[in-house]
Amino acid sequence: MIEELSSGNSLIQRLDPRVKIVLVFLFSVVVAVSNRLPVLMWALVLALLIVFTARVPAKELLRRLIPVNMLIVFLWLFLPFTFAGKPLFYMGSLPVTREGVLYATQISIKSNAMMLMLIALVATTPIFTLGHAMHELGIPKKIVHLFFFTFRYIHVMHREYVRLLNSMKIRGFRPKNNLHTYRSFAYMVGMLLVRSFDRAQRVYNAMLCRGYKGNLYSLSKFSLKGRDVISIVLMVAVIIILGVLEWKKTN
Amino acid sequence: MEKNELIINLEDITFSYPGGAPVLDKLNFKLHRGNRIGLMGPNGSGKTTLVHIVMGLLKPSAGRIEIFEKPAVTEKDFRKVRGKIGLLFQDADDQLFSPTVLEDVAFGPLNLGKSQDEAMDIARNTLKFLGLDGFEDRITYKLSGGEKKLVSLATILAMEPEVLLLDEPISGLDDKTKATLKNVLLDLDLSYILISHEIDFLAEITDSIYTMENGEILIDQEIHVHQHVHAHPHGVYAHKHK
Amino acid sequence: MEKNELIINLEDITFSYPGGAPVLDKLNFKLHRGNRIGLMGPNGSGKTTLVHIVMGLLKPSAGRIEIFEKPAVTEKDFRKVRGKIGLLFQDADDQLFSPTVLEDVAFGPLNLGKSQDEAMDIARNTLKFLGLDGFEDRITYKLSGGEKKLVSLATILAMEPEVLLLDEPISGLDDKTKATLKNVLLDLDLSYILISHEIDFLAEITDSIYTMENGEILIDQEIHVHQHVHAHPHGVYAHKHK
Amino acid sequence: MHISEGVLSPAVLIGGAAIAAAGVAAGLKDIDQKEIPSMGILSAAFFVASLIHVPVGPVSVHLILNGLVGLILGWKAFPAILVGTALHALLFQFGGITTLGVNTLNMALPAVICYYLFGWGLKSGSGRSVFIFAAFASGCCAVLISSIMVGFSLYLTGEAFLPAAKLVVAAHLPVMFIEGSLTAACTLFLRKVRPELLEGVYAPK
Ligand SMILES: Nc1ncnc2c1ncn2[C@@H]1O[C@H](COP(=O)(O)OP(=O)(O)OP(=O)(O)O)[C@@H](O)[C@H]1O
Ligand SMILES: Nc1ncnc2c1ncn2[C@@H]1O[C@H](COP(=O)(O)OP(=O)(O)OP(=O)(O)O)[C@@H](O)[C@H]1O
Ligand SMILES: [Mg+2]
Ligand SMILES: [Mg+2]
Repeated sequence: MIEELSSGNSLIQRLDPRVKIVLVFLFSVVVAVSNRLPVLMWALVLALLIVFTARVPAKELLRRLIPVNMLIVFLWLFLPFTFAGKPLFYMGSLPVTREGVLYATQISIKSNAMMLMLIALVATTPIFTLGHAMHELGIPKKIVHLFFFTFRYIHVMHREYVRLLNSMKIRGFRPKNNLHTYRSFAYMVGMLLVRSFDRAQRVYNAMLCRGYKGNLYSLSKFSLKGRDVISIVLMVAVIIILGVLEWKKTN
Repeated sequence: MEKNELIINLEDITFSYPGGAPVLDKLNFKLHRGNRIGLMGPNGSGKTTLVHIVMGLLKPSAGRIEIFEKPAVTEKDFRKVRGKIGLLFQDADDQLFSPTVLEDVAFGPLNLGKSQDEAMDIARNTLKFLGLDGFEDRITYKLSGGEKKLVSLATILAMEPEVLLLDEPISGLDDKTKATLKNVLLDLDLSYILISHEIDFLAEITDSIYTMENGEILIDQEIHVHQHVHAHPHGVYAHKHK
Repeated sequence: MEKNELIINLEDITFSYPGGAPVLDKLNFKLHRGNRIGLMGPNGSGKTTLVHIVMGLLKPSAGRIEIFEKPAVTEKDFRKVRGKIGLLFQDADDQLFSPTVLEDVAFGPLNLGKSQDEAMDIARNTLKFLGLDGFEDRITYKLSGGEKKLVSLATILAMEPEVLLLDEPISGLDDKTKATLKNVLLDLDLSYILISHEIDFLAEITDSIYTMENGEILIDQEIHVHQHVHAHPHGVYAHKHK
Repeated sequence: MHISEGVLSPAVLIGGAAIAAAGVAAGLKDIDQKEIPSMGILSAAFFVASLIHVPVGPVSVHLILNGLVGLILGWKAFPAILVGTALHALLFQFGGITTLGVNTLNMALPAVICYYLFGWGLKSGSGRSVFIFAAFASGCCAVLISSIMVGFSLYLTGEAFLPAAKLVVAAHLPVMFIEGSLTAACTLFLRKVRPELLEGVYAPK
């Protein structure tokens, strides 16, 4: 269930993860503040291109786009009616405004462009590598370490959760709308917490035994290569063009 | 009920975890009423996987499962199965999640539709049967390893199963708890499958020992009894010799 | 270094967990260089607690600890101790926390101040020594139970300890992995304390077996080797008889 | 309750990120380097707990549990929830990079508020009914405040979002009661089994 997307061997896979993080961040910020449809369309095209280069399996891609688009469908139910503007046509007595439809369209394109970019990032970089790269980029050590331990133990905790759930199942448990169900789930969460609390102590002890003094070391070294520089220049140029297009027309 | 009723019948079961090689590969297995089968096999050979498939906790990618001579396919089929077959998990920590022993043992009967009072009664009686009187209000989480195993067994017996699947019930247990467990199993007169790495233990309380290898079960194991050199500390643990 | 150097010396150690009865009660224990001691005892008798006290992970409420003939009291003393004594935890899941096997094994040497490259070399060699070549990039939490135990041992051996404390290293392991572990221990020629419930195993690779009971260690255990009736499946597991 | 990328206005995104950053900084100050492994494991447990689906009427919802997080962690809820939110984005693409700040703030601030409002009721001295009330209220209010903050983030982006924002809050009303009962039962469990967890081992001294 909690599986990383990463693997494969695409061109983007081999880029320096720091470069990827910075570029995805810049891209997301520019798209988030943009409002013009042509700019957004180009951003979407760019994102599609990159996801394509990253060779994300189509099935995975669609599966991961579903949650974003659920919220967007929800917004489409409102925005065309509630956004003030010129009525395009009427649904019953409710006017559907031009501006509302435009606004909802903008949001749909923005969301999907940014999500595609994020998917391209996680599909080409293992999460642990992202952590090390974030540290290199100046994110405080405490946060990065917290991130590492959380991610590492999500799997252990998830297994413990599945086992507890199985233990409930084999004893005939079926979730229903009743107090017994809620209490059983509450006990399970409690047990999960208590066990994680103990495990935390034991793991810390195991680390002490191996000389832990508050440092985690990365075995992967990052270095900027030619292709990294080229992709930075290219992407930054494209992002600047997007930004300029947006800025020129709004002024 | 005839003695030779076929309780568990697995035919050509194939299973693999996501992204892994097949753990079970066209496996066949039969358990008749009254059978007491020991199951051995190297770490990672799929013993735990096998019993989880019987309980419907994992779904095989191919093959047929028949339990009590009825095919078991959907979650609904397995829900019935779970009322009749009890599984003792490899790790007792996984089995107990309620704050107190009594609540945990009563959980199964409650799910089977018993009233609060009936469930409590059943739980108390089961604990007594296992020699765990006085454990009712103990905190499950603070029990020792051996006590956890016995309470886990109680949670299962409280559902009055007809068959037990016991996944390494004795690993990490001291000799005294092992002996208790052995006596309980001999008293119960149920059919069971017992997974263990300790062949001496299996030989004592099962009729036949099967071995798992390469995703299959090898049935034609003969058990040989023979002389063997052994070490024992003197005095502390009583020990019989022939 | 003299053969009979006193490595671990515990005197009148008393310990209890918050709100509990004493687990260790004026316990005395000595380990000399070259000793290979087996430690048995019922579940909950305090074996794990004892080795954690030696490593300074738990603080006794009374008593003296001397390690390598120097008193160990403060956290600083124990930090030195941990460079020389390796502890294999009862639960391998607690011991492995890095994403990949190589990173986990290299963690100890890195903490001891080795450079990146040295640490990698040590890690690779240790894995090779344990017959775990090719495991470098495996994900630690996806290993099987037996593999986790062996990798845990690798993480400790990579720190080149002089003494090993092994807390139930073989529980739940199959016969092949047990044999591997046994051979590794016999090859290593280190002093160690080995906790286990399996006396046959202890008898094979330790010189003396101690028993824990009532918070104390009983040392005057004689080990008796004698003829015994035994069962074995034929064929699958090769087996020597005398 | 994650808001997707591309919905909120830049002002809301920046404001949210700035306040969240301040909260995370305050939380980190309380965390000793030594505690990080334990914190991580606890965060992981909360992350996994939030994947549990419970039935509410005809549908099932996943748990949020930020009230419980607050009770146990106090200000440290901020870094814990930040990491959880980041992992939600990276693993499942719920939320994203630019919304990281707002989403963290919307979950973590109510956790801290509930810690200050109701944390006292969970200390060892308090009676059983006070204890249950405080835990229930904490679970309930955390979800309520979170849903209001999510609604408010939408509303600040544009008035056109008002009906959607109202619906978000309304949809969480039944969830509030489930969360309240679960938090109460769960803290009762902890009080019986491992009272230290509620007595500020993790929360600030
Ligand atoms: N949840 C899981 N996800 C992926 N692989 C798994 C999972 N559980 C088990 N495996 C793998 O499936 C194989 C069979 O595991 P299983 O637990 O059934 O073995 P086992 O025979 O019970 O071993 P043991 O004697 O160690 O208990 C192993 O290789 C194991 O690594
Ligand atoms: N963290 C803890 N808090 C409170 N009590 C504990 C804790 N750990 C262990 N105990 C208790 O201390 C006693 C000794 O436990 P310990 O783990 O040392 O026993 P053990 O001899 O290693 O047992 P086993 O053979 O089951 O591993 C037990 O009664 C146990 O319940
Ligand atoms: Mg198993
Ligand atoms: Mg122990």
